[in-house]
Amino acid sequence: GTGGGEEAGAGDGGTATITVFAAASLTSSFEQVAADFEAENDGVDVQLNFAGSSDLVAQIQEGAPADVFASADEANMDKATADDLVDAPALFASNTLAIAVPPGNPAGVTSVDDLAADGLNLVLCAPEVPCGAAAEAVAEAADLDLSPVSEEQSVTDVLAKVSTGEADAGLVYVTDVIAAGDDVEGVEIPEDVNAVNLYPIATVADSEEAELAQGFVDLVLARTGQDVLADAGFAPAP
Amino acid sequence: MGVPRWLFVPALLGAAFVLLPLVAIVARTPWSRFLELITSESSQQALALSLRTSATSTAICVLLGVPMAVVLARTSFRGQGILRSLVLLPLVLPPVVGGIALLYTFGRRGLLGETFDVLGIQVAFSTTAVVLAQTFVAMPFLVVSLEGALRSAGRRYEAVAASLGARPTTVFRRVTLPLVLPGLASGAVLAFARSLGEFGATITFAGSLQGITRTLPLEIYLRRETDAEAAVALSLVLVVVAVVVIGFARQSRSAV
Amino acid sequence: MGVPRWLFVPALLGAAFVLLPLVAIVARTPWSRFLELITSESSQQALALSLRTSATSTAICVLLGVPMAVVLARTSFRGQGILRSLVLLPLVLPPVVGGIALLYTFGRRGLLGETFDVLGIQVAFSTTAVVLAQTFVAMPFLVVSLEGALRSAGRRYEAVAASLGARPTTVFRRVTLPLVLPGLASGAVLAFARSLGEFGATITFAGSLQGITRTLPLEIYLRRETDAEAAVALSLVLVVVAVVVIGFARQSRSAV
Amino acid sequence: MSLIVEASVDERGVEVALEVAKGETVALLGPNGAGKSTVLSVLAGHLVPDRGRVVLDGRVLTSQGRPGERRTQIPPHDRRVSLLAQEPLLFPHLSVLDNVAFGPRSTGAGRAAARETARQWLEEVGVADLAGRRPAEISGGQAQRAAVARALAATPSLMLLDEPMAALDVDVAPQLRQTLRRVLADRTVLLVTHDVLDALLLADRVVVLEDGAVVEHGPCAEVLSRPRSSFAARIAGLNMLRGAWRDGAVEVAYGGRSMRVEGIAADPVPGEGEEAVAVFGPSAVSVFLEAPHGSPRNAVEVTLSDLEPHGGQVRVRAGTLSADVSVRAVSELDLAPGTRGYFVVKASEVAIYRTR
Amino acid sequence: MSLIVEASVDERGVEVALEVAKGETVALLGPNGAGKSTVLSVLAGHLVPDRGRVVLDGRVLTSQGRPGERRTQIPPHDRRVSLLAQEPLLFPHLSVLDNVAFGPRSTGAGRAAARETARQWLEEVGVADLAGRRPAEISGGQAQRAAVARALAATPSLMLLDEPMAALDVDVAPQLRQTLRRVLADRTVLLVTHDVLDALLLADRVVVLEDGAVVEHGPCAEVLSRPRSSFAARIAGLNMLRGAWRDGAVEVAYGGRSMRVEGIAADPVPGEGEEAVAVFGPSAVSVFLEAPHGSPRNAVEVTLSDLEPHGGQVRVRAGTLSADVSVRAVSELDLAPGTRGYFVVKASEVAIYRTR
Ligand SMILES: Nc1ncnc2c1ncn2[C@@H]1O[C@H](COP(=O)(O)OP(=O)(O)OP(=O)(O)O)[C@@H](O)[C@H]1O
Ligand SMILES: Nc1ncnc2c1ncn2[C@@H]1O[C@H](COP(=O)(O)OP(=O)(O)OP(=O)(O)O)[C@@H](O)[C@H]1O
Ligand code: MOO
Ligand SMILES: [Mg+2]
Ligand SMILES: [Mg+2]
Repeated sequence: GTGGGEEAGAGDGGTATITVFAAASLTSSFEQVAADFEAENDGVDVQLNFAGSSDLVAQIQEGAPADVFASADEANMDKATADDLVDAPALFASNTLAIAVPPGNPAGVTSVDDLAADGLNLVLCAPEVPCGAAAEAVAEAADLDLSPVSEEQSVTDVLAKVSTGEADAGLVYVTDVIAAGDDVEGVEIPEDVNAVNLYPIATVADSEEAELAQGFVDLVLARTGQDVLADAGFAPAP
Repeated sequence: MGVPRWLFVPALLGAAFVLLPLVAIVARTPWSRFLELITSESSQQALALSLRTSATSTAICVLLGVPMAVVLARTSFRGQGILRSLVLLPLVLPPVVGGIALLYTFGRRGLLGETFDVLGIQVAFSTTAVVLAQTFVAMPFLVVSLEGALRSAGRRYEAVAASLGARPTTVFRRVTLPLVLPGLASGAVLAFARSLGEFGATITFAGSLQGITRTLPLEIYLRRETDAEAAVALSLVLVVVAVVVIGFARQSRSAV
Repeated sequence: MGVPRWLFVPALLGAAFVLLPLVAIVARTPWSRFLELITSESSQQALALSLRTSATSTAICVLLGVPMAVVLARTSFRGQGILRSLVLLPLVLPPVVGGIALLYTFGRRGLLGETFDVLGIQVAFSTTAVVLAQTFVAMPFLVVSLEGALRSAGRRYEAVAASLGARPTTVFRRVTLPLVLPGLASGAVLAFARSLGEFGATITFAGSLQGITRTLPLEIYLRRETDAEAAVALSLVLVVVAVVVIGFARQSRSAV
Repeated sequence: MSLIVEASVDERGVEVALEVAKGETVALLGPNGAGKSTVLSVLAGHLVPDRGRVVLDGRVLTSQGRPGERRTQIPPHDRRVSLLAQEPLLFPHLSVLDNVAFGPRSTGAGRAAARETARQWLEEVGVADLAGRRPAEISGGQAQRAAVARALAATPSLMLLDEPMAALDVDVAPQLRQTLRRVLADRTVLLVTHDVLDALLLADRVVVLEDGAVVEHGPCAEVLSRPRSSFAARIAGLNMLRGAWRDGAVEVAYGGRSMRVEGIAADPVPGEGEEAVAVFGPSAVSVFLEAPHGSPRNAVEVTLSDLEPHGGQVRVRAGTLSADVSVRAVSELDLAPGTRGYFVVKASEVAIYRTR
Repeated sequence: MSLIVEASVDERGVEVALEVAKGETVALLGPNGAGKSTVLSVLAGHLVPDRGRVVLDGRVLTSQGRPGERRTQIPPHDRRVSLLAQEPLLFPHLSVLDNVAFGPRSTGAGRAAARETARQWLEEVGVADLAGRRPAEISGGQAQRAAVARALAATPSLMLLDEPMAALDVDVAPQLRQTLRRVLADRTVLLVTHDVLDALLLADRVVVLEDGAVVEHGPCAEVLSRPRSSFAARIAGLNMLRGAWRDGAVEVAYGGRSMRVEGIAADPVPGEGEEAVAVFGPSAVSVFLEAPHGSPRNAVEVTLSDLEPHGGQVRVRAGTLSADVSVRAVSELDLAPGTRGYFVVKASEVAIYRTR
C-alpha cells in the first residue's frame, strides 16, 4: 500500500505536515524515504527530528508533536508503548555488529578474539545504550573478557575514536562501517557470535495526521523503504 | 611597556593551547567539498536560524539580565548570596539536563505547561523553544560579567548624579549604563557566543526540525552521524561567523 | 536605595526564568530512591573525579589565563583583535566539535601526537584528557572576565607603583593582581562551573570509563538512557555541589 | 532655620549639631580628619548616621536612632541637596558641557535649555572653551572648575561645597571667589574650606569642627577676631594661650612651665578658676634673647623652630606661637631655628576672655 | 645639570625646555592648564612626547622624534623618578602603612625595614596613628598626607611633586612645609604649586609656564621681585603694566586708552621701542576719585571691581590692578565695587625693566 496517503487528509494540494521522530543512526536513510514520501504525496511536508532514541522518547512523553516514531532499539520503543504513546510497533530493520579499525588496521585486528589482546585500545558502547548491550552479547557469545579503555555514549563516539586512530578497534554496527566510508575499515564478526539489534517503528497515538503517519510507516516497510535501508547496510527485520 | 616579560611565556602557552585545536580543525577541513557543504540548503537554513535565535536570545538576556545584575550589585537583601549562586547554575548544569528541566517547566506536562496550553501557546519544539533554551544557558554569562563591571565601577558617580537631582531611573540610564557599557558589551558577546554554540538543551527541549529548531550545532551533530568531515567543515563556518560577530561587536563598541 | 523600582520587574522575571526549571527538577526528583541513587559507587566515583579534574583545570586556567588576560588588556600589537576573538572561540564551538579538535591535536595521529608519543605520554582515554577538555572549554571564561576587570581597573595605580620604583613583576604581583582579585575570583568560579558541567568535549576526546574519565555529567547521560529519574537525581547532586562551591568561593573571597 | 542637623557617626568619631538659616552661607572649618566631609555626606544622604536628624526647610531628610520617631532616610536625589565633593568626579563618558548640563536636565530642563545654562556656568568659571572635551582631556584645575560649575548649575535648596577652591591657580581663585560670592549670596550653603579668606568673603558664619565635634561657631569676624578654639586662632593667624583665670591673670602651662599671662579681660570677666584664653597677634610680639625686665610685660621662654618671610617682615615661629619681626631685627639678633629666647608681649595687647 | 628636559606634546599645546641642577628644587608655576602636570608626566615616563629629550644624571630617559638619535623611552620604574600626582591614588587594597612602605620594598628593602621607614615618614606628615587604616577609611587631607609620605619614602634621583600641599589644613601645611624643606634640601625636585609661599620656601628657582611654554625663570626672589610675566606678577602680588619703551617711559594700552608710565628704569635700560614692563606693589598705589594734578605721578583711570580685607588693610581691585588702602580711606571715599576713580603711583615707586 504505497497509495495509502493519497486520499488522506491533505490530499488535494493542501499543506499537511507530518513529523517523524527517528533515531540519529537512521538519518541518511530516512531523509531518502521522506523525499520519496513527499514525491508520492503532493503537498505533504515531512519534518524529520533526529536524536538519540531515548531523547526522542522523552520528548514524546513531554508532548512533542510527533506523528511517527522510529527507534534504534526495542527498549526505548517499549517505554513508549508502556505509556500508550504509540500504536502497535512494527519491526522494519535489523543491524548487526562489526569491528571497526582505523585505516591500515595498525593493531592488526583480524578476528573477534583479537579484541581481548593485551595493550589493545578497544572502545565499546556503554552497556546502557543499545550498541553496548549488543557488544556485551558478542563478548558473552565469543566467551571473551573484554577490557575497553572507554565505554562510549553512542556509536558515533566509538566511530570517532576509531577513525581518528585514537582507538585500535571498536565495536559498531555494520551500517556505521558502511556510512563511514574510507574513514574506517570493517572486520566482520561471524554470525554465530554476533548480536542482532532490531529497529521498531510506530505511529504516535496523539497524531493529528494518523493516516499520513500510517502511510509513512507503510512506505518504510514497503519495498521502497526497505531498498533504501538495505543500501545503507541494514538487514531486513526477521 | 609595563607587563613583566616572563608573563608572555604562559600567555603564549595558553594561546597555543586554545589555538592549536582550531588549527587542527582547519587542517582537517575537506576544502575540495567545502563550498558545496556549506552552501547546501540545510546548512544555510541552520545558519540563518542560529543567527536569528542567538540574536533574539541575546536581546532577552540583556533585557532581563541587566536588571538582575543591577539588583545583585546594587542592593543587598537576605538570601542574595544564594540567589546569586542559583542564577549561575545554568552554567554548571550539563546542557541536556538543562533541556530536561526546561521540558519539565514549559513542556505540555510541565509546571507552566497547562497555563500555556490554556493560552493556546505551544512552546516546546518551536523556534521559541530554541530561543528559551539559548536564553537559559546564556543568561548567567551576561549577569556575571555585568555584575562584576558594576561592582568595579563603584557607586561614586551614581552618588554625584543623585546629588545633582537625578532620579534613580535617570541615574541608571545616563550614568550607570554608560559607565558599564564595556562590561555590558562583553557580557552580550559572551551570551551571543554561548547561544550560537548551544546544543544539548536545544536538542532536548526544542528537538531538531529543519528550518524550525535545527540550529547550526544540531546540524553539525547530525552530519557527524554520517559524515564527520562535513561536520568539521560546518564547525569552521560556525567559528568564522563567531569571529566576525565578535570582531564586529568590538569595533562598534570602540567606535562609541 | 538608588535602584529604580521598575527594574525589579524584569529582574524578577529573569530570576524566575532561571529558577523555575530548577524547581521543576527538584519536583521530579525521585526522593524515595534518592539516597540509594547518589550513594552508588559509580555516582561517588564520578563526583570525586569531577571535583578533582575541575579543580585541576581551573588551576591551569588561572596559570595560563591570567597571563593571557594581562597581555590582552595591557599591551597592544597588530592582530590583537583577532587573537582576542580566537581565544573566545571555545565558547562558541559546540563542545563535541571542541572534542574532535582536541583529538586532532593531542590524539595519537594529531598535530602533537607524535611528539607526545616520543615523550611517552599517552593522553587519550586518561584523566589528563578530561582535564585538557575542561581546560579548553573553560579558559575563555577566565580570560574574558579577567580582561574586563583589568580594563575597568585602569592603569593609574600601576603607573603610581612604577614611579615608586616597582619593577613590572612587582607591580603585577602587588598592585595589578590584588586590584583585580574580585574579577579573577569570579572568572575562576565561572571556569570551575563550566569545567564541572562539561560533557561534549570530554566524551569525544577522553571517552568514558568509570573512575578514570567518566565525570558526573557523563554518568548522568549514561543513566538517562535507562533511567531518566536517576539522571535527574544525579543532576540535582551536581547542582548542589555547584552551589556549595560557588557559595564557598564567594565567602572566602569576601573574607579576604 | 532652613537646615537643622544633628548627627553621630560612631565609626568616625563624629558627633555634630549645627544649623544654617535660609539664604545663609556657613563655612565649616577644621583640621584634616575633623569630620567636615562626614557631615556633608550625612546631609547629602550618602552616609546614614548612627543617630541623628536632618531637617531641611521643615522636611525631615534623615531621622535615625531616635526613639519614638519614625526612621527616615530620604534618598539623595530627592533631597534637593547638591554636593560638590573633594574630588571633581566628572562623569568620564560625558563632555564637560554635558557634565554641567546634567543637573538641569535631571531636574526637568530640555536638552537645549540645559546646555545653555551649562554654557553660562562654564563661562562663569572660565573654562567655556573646554566645553566639548572629555574630563580625561583637561587639567586638574580645569576639572575642579568644571565640577564647581556643575554643582552651581543644579539649583538645590542646600548646596554643599567641599573645598571648591582647592587646586585653582592664583589667577582664577579670586575670580571664582567673586563668582561664588555673587551666586551664593541668596542660597543656603555649607562650605568646607581651609582658607580663611574664603570663610571671610563667602560666609556669614563659621562653624569650627575639631575631632568630630563643634568647638566654636559664630559670625566670621567674631570667631576670627576672638577665637575660642586653638584651630580658629591658628587660622586667624593669632597666638592663643589657654589656662585658668586666677587673681587677674591667666595661669598657663607652656613648654613645661607654668606662668601668668596678663591682659585686658573682656566682659563678662571670667570667674575665678574658670577656663579662659589669652589671645594676641604675632605683630604684638617682640623677640628678646635675654629675659626682659620692666613690669607690665608677659614673657614666654621659647626655642625658635622656624622663620619664614611674611609680607615684608619675618614670621618667627616657636611651637604654637609666632611673632612678626623686621628683617633687621632678625639679622641683628642673628635669629635662626634653634635660637633660644623670649617672646614678649605687652599686657595691653593681650585680649583675655572666657572660652564659653 | 642633573635634569635636562625638552618636550613637545602637540595635542596639549605644550612645548617646554627646562633644566634642574643636582640637589636643586625648582618650582613650576603657572595657571590652570598651563602644562605643568603634562611636563611631570613626560618626566615620569607616563606620557611619550611627540618630540623631545629627557636626560637625568647623564642618562637619556626619553628621546623622541629627534633625527639622527635613537628613540628611547625608559619605562617608568627604571627612571628613578617618583611622581606625586595631583590625586593621592593610594593603593586601595593596602593599608596606609603598606602604601608608604611600597616604595622602599620595591627598591629592595625587607618588609620590616620598609615598614619602619614608612612609619617614620607617616610620623613626619602627622598621620602615624592612621597607619593601619585602608585608604577608603581616611579623610581627603589625610590621604594627601599619606601620599606625600609615600612619595618621600621612595628615594629617587628626581622627585616630582604635583601640588603636594593642596587639601591640607592650615595646621599641617606649615608643618609639612618644614618637613619638605628639610627633606628636599639635597634632593633634585620639580615642584608644581599654586602657592608663592611654597615656591619661596622650598624652591631655589622658579620656572613659570603659560600656555604650554616657559615664559620666565630664575631664582625665586628675582622672579618674584622683578616678574617679567603677568602670571609671576600676579602671584608675587605685584601690579604689572606692559608696553613699549619710548622717550623715557613705557607706553601702555590700558582700559582702551593709551598712556605713559614713568618710573625708574633698571640697567640695562630698554632700547627705544623695545618691550618693557612697569611693576609696582599695591601698597604704592593710592586711590583718588578725581584725576590728581602734580607732575611726577602716574594715574590710571579705573572702575573698582572688588574689595577684600588684606592684613589690616583693604585690597582694592580694578581689573588686573590692585591697591592696598586703609580701612579709613575706604569709608571716607565710600569705595565700593563699581566706583570710578584713579589709581595713582609715584614714579619713584615704579620699577621698569626689559622683558628679556
Ligand atoms: N589627556 C589629555 N588629552 C588632551 N589634552 C589634555 C589632556 N590632559 C590635559 N590636557 C590639556 O593640556 C593642557 C595642559 O594640561 P596640564 O594638566 O598639564 O595642566 P596643569 O598646568 O597641570 O594645570 P592644573 O593647574 O589645572 O593642574 C590643558 O589645556 C589641558 O586641557
Ligand atoms: N570610610 C571611612 N571609614 C572610617 N573612618 C573614616 C572614613 N572616612 C573618613 N574616616 C575618618 O573619619 C574622620 C573624619 O573624616 P572626614 O573625611 O569627615 O574629615 P574632613 O574633616 O573632611 O578632613 P579633610 O580636611 O582631610 O578632608 C577622620 O578621622 C577619618 O580618618
Ligand atoms: O538511538 Mo541511537 O542514536 O542508535 O543510540
Ligand atoms: Mg574632607
Ligand atoms: Mg595639573
